[in-house]
Amino acid sequence: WDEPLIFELTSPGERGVGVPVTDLPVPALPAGLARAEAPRLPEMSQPHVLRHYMRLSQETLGVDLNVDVGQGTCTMKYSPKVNDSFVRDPRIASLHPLQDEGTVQGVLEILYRLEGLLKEISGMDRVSLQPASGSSAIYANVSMIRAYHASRGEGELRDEIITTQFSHPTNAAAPKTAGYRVITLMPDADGYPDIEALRAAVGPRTAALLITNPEDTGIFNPRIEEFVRLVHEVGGLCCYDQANANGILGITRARDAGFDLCHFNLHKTFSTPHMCGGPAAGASAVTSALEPFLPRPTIEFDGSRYYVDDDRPESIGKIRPFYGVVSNLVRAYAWIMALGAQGLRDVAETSVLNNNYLISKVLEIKGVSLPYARGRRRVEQARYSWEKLNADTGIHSEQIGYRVADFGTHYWTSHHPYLVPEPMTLEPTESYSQADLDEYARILAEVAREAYEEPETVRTAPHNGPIHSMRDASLEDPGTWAVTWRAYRRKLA
Amino acid sequence: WDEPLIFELTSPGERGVGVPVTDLPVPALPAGLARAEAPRLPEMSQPHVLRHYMRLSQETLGVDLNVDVGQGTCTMKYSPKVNDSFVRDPRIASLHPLQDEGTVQGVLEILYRLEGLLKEISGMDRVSLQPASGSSAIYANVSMIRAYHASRGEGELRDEIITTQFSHPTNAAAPKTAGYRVITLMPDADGYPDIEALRAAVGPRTAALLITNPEDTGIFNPRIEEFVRLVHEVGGLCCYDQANANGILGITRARDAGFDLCHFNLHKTFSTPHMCGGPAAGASAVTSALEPFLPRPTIEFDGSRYYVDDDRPESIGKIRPFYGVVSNLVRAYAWIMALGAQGLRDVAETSVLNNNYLISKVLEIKGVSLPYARGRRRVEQARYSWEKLNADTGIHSEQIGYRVADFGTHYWTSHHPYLVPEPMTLEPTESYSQADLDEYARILAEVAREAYEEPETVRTAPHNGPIHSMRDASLEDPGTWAVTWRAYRRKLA
Amino acid sequence: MGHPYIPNSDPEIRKRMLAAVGAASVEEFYADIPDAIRLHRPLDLPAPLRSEAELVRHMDRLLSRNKPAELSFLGAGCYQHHLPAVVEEIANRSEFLTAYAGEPYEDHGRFQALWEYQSLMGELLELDVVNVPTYDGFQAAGTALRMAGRVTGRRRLLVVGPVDPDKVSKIVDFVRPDHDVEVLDGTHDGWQVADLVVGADVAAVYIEAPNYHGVLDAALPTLAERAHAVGALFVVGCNPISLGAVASPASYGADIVCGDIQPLGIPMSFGGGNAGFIATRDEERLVREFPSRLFGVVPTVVEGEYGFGDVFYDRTSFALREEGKEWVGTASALNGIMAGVYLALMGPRGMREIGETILALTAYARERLAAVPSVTVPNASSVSFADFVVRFTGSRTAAEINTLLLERGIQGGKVLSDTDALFCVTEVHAREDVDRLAAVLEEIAK
Amino acid sequence: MGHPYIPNSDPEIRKRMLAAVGAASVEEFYADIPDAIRLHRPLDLPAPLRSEAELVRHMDRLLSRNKPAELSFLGAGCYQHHLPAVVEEIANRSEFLTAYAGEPYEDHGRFQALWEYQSLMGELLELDVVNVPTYDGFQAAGTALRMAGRVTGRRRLLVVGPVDPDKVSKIVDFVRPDHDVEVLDGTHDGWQVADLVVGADVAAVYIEAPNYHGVLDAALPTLAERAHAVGALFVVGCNPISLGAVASPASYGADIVCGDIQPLGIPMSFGGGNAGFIATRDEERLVREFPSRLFGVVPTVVEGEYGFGDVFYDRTSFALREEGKEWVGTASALNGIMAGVYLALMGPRGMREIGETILALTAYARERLAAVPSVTVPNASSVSFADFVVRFTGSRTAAEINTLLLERGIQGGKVLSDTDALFCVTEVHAREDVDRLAAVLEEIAK
Repeated sequence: WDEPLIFELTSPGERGVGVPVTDLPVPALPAGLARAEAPRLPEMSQPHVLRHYMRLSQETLGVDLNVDVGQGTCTMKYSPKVNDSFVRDPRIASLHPLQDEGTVQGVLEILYRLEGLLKEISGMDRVSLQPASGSSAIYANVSMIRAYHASRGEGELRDEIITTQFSHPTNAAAPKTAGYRVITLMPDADGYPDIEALRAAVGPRTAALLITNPEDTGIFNPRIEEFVRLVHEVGGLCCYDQANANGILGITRARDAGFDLCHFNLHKTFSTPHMCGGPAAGASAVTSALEPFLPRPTIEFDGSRYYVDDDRPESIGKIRPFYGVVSNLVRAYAWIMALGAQGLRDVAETSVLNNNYLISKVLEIKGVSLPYARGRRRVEQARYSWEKLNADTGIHSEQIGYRVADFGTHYWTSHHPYLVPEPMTLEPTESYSQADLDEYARILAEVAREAYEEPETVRTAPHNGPIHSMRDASLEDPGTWAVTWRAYRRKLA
Repeated sequence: WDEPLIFELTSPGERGVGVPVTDLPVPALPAGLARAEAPRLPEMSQPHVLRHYMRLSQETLGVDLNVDVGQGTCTMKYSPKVNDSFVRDPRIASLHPLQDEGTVQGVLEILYRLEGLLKEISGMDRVSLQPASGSSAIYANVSMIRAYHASRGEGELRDEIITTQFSHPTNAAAPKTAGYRVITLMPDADGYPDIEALRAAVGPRTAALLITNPEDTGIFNPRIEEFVRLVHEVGGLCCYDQANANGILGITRARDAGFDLCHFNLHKTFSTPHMCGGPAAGASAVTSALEPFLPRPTIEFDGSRYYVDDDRPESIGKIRPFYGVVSNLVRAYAWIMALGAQGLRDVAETSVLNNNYLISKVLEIKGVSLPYARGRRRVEQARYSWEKLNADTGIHSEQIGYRVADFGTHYWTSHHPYLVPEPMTLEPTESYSQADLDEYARILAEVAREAYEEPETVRTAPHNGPIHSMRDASLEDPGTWAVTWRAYRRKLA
Repeated sequence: MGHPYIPNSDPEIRKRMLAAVGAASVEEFYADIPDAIRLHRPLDLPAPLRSEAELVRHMDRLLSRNKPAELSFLGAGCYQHHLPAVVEEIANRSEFLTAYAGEPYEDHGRFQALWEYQSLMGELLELDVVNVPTYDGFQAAGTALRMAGRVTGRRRLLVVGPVDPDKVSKIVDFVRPDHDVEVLDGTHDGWQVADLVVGADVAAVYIEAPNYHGVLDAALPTLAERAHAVGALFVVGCNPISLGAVASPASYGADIVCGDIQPLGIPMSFGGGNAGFIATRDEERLVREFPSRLFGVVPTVVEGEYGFGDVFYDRTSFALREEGKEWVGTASALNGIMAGVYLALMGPRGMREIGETILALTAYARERLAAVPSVTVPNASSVSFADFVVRFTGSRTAAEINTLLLERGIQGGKVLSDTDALFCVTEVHAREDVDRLAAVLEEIAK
Repeated sequence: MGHPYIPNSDPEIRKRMLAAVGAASVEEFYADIPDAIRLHRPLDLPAPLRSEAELVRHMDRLLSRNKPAELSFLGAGCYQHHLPAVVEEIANRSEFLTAYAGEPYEDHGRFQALWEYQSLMGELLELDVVNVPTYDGFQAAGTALRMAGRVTGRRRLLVVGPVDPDKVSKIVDFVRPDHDVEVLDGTHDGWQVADLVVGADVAAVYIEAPNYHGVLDAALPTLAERAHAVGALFVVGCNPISLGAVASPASYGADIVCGDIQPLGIPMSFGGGNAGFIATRDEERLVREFPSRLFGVVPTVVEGEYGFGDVFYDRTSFALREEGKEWVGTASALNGIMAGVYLALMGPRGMREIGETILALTAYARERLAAVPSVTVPNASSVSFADFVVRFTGSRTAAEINTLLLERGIQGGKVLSDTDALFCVTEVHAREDVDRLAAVLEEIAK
């Protein structure tokens, strides 16, 4: 499709949906508060609006359509369709969060039970399902850390949070937003978090360690217990970013390694769909020492009835309106119930098997390497480097990515932190078959061959996409960037 | 996508959905009745089945995606999405047809009310909603005609049914299937049904006239009253094929022209979606003289309760299990309720306006003509001819159709009866805007230009489709046709 | 202002377009319609529900008067099965829902999906030719028998019961011009299938496996032999969801197999979900008698690429009008695609498991109910699949029992007579559901 | 046999793949995980529901204990509106549902849909910069205020109430490191917005239109002037569904506008449907303080073709980690697409109509309830949109009234205190619904 912008489809006099109109009088608004001119929205009939978005959907590549292993760090897995059906059911979709408790016992029970499942999976004592995403859960965890230290009179003293360079960016950004000084540990030569750097960093000002494990390199930190011990020794808390938990479900738990807090991304590990970038859902899990500070409310059960406990004086308060992204919580609950303990372990084992299988295939390709921890296995993902191919051919990883898209799949080119040169991060998860992985490796091999033999083909990609190369610079210039049609008409039209 | 056949995607050991298994003993089956070998279905995980069909769906061009005016004779219109929501509601989808009447009052009321709406729209006295399609409704009408004459002792005598060449094929095929001799009236020089031929055909053996009006040429038979009178005079019945009713809703009715029976295609005129070729839904409407012969059961209302009347001794019996294609009946009901009398008239007037607008655009294109009834307006569709273009360039209408598909739309190349040379039938309906029609005409003009200036481009089309030209002959040869994978493996693999 | 469904219904737009075609008003387009047959008043219809919110409210009020059964034992031609969510997802894809009769090039996906349906059914049925679905199992039976009549040129049809009387009604109406139908039903007179004598004037013998009462008759293979011995075709109606565990009719001699695919993942929709299949061996004399579309696979000019098209198109009424076999038109394609997705999801193992689960649960239910006082279960020695007859020997009629069941939240089976009802269990029932039914019957079957 | 969700979970397949990578067992892959922290037992979880049918049955049992209200007057931050079916259809498209963070080339459709959302909101808000949705209106308010703080470099924030106390809680927690929040709420002490004095140390004044109690305060334009007079930013939270009839905050001086798009076609989902927007004028000092993604349109090398990408990417934490503004990550993109579809369907006329309908119905409801004995409606002289406070002056508390309403099939408003409750009407209510509420209150409000 060569689908125009929606504003170009306007046809005055058309409309997309009828609205109930009333013959009751419309009250007069105060001066300056009445809309002078109707908003300049497009005027389109219903089939035209539908067709426009249908075509845009076909120009979008979801997990359901491709071998989506290239969104490394993002755990793209199959979201069972049956779980969507629960969420679309009016008995979830049409519930108002303030309805009488007696009329929402089912959803309260689901939330309560999901907390129980995640308690067992993490080993923690309580779980808040309110965070809207992984980052939001990290922020909630930091807020709880702040409240914890404040409750012990150490709020002012402990103003530093330590994280590692390969931990997800929010582990640095959220504490900073919360007012902490952030200390980032660089990896050692093998790509493992540097324990000497940690020793140097900890002290009486340490509020907490925030760490991802395995990191996005796919490397599991084997000294994680020692990291936790060092921080605990100085009175700090340890907070586990479990965005990469997929490969270790049922294998090892946050509590077993001594953590005080952790979080899960339910839209990664627990299969809720990614929706073009949310809504997601996060879960913050804590030990009983942190429980008083959990976001309010909590869901409780008195033996016969589920109820909402909003009377939590030490709580950090609200993280999100009402109870979190309930639709995704329902999906995550159903997913875990369909798998059980053995199924979750199958998820973990299959995803690491798939990853190591894919590694063996990808490393056969000319020009690619797997930096760090040589000779060690990876857990559920791996960050590769096209450094040699770039040196040989001048082609960048980003260009390879554009060309891969011509073959009906893709990889993401955001590989923060930008430490590995010409990076490519692949995470096959449990959702892909051997044939899928073979196909993906075959595509990479073909593009690498092109890079060596016919580099122009790669350099000028994409060739099969809906559009051609963009002139990116205009997005960095206030004189030309255009975030809306209004701005576009003013600046560029 | 270059999507393989599903059998090529099998991976032994995978499965797509779990099934409840029981520990109850499985009884032993009689000799020869136990399945010896499991069916050789593919083994695929759930995400793989989903991905396969997702890709096939993207290789299919629905009304929602294109300007679908080229399915001439088929009245492609917008099927409102909201109507799908009623059908997917478990309060329709999960109803068993034999449930206690007290638990299905809502759906019985919808069926009863829909009959009422169609009675008013047709002017007839009763309507059966049981037929599965337009053709099925025509067959039901023929069955009722047979039963009517039999009830008057003329069953043996009246063994001829008259139809016109431009009536839909089922108007000839269904009576034949029902055992009638079929007399087909050819059009006169202007393309109108020939009244002299009718005069010659009618007689004591005439059971009925089955006639479409307007015919697929878009021409309304202005002498329709006289046709009806001539048949009635010899004791025959008149049965109106209203598959092309879209342009005359609220303008003229079957009863007003004197018909005894008529039928509607709810999937055409009343917007139920076409579903790759059904399920559709038909409605047979009759005058009170024919009422005793209606398919059983009927839905009745006693003033407080809707009920099913299956005690109809003169009924022709069942046409379809239970009550017809209820999901489509619900959609048709909702569609009519959203439009009302004025809305239906807007449908009719807009569709004829759109058609005559498109005619004016298409006739500007070199090589195309509109045979018959020159200088007369068309109702809601028009059958064009590429005869001149073919004479000038050697390109056939079918080839133009293939090339049109490269532009993201299409037209159908089945134009029975094959009287108009190099035919193309367009029916824009009320669902398309002026811009849509302009776009469609622009595509035709471009392809016509290619036919004249670069005929190879047209001759070798399609160029942008998922596949290239097929070698069709193998489908006519018992040695090579392959209706299933089993046959394919045996004959061609 | 226009209606949301009708882009060009705004008066200003219409004025502009009328000008473009040089017409003063839309009346010009209706010049061929005589005034005498014009409707000179607006249709007398309810006021439109112009906003979607009002339409939803109206429909919701109607739908709220429907109550899907919480626990139901109805079958009898329309079956409750679990509907896998992926089937729904595919069926709801806008592309499949709104496509119609596009050509193989632009609708490649539709052709492939339907050809794959034919192929998946072919594996299940162990037959090489399967049609694009016809309306329903009734039509499939009627057409299969007329096909048999055209192949043999004979007039007499034997229908071996029990067969749903509604289906018999359809068959009789449909074959009337060419055939006499004789229905043999041992339900009440003790006549056995094994007793059947097939005369040399018989075009076809039609029987079902399982039959209307759920029974898998042990005499099926014998009957096939008797039909074939006189040159008649053996036509078997079957429930395709049984075929992972039960032998395919082709394996014991069926020449034409037909039935309804509603059990394969299609919602009941108050009886709207039915769709029919017809299958045969790949013999030209059989293939040429199909009225339906048959899609075939074709190589393209590119090696390894598949295209699809109509096999032997000139058989159909599209090509030949009244000289076609019966007629062809819009039938039940999407149900075919749904059944294909269902079979792909189930795979060989799923089909075997579901067949065995239903066989086991039916046996359990029959045994459990037979143990209830004042209840007997006929055909005790036979094996049943899903459906089975329950006989109430106490003073209450089957209809009265159903009323009492309904008061207790259970929808009973289809009432066949004062004493008999046709109950049904499938994989959606748990053993506890059967126990609950038995417990309630113990209380009320008196 | 594998699990349906996990293609490679079949033991045979796993054996084959292990061989291919040269590993004896999956344990090898876990070599870096010390034994001491390994879980040496299976997780203690309920037995899995391995068949989809059993899972559906389990979930259905849970869901059956939820009862969406037949007639509800709840609002207070989560609104019932009619959800156009086309919005649902698009939201359920598998491509949009399962896409994530693809690049502009292969996810062109996603980028375009989100840029169009920004643009459609821009027209509604009369502002040139709108972000890809953040989590919810709470977060949007918190971020908008921190943006204002970064722009002005000042510490003090004035929050002019009434504002939802839960939202205040979120704001206070979120801005704590950089800002002191002062909440001014005239609900109980008679303080008026028009009385506000804005000091020169104020970073921003935050107010809502309509406010938590539904009131559209006549002093809003005045307040904008006062804030601007001291160099503070004027930050306005608004309900976007009001803006077809109510003036855009930008038109009376707002510098940053924020709020929640849940009313624009997104289901309530027990409070899960919220999603936030932030909008500003197109000034670099404002734009650079957005933490969110902002998509921009870009010409491609082909004339007339549009591409899309991130505007000023280097502001974000993706690029800068802790030096980014706050953080960016998965937020609420699909809700943005849904809101975009909603606005496209509604068009200028639909938005005006719905705004007017709600204004009219709110006025009617307030008038009608005020006429009920023992019921008063505060803020009588002001205009309200959707939400409004109802005060019960009889002996029954607001909570008791709600219980009695529920017994009569009506879900009352959110209880604010012993006497007050926050009721809400939208276009889903008919006048008769209000009359029914009034009639019941006449009976029970004593």
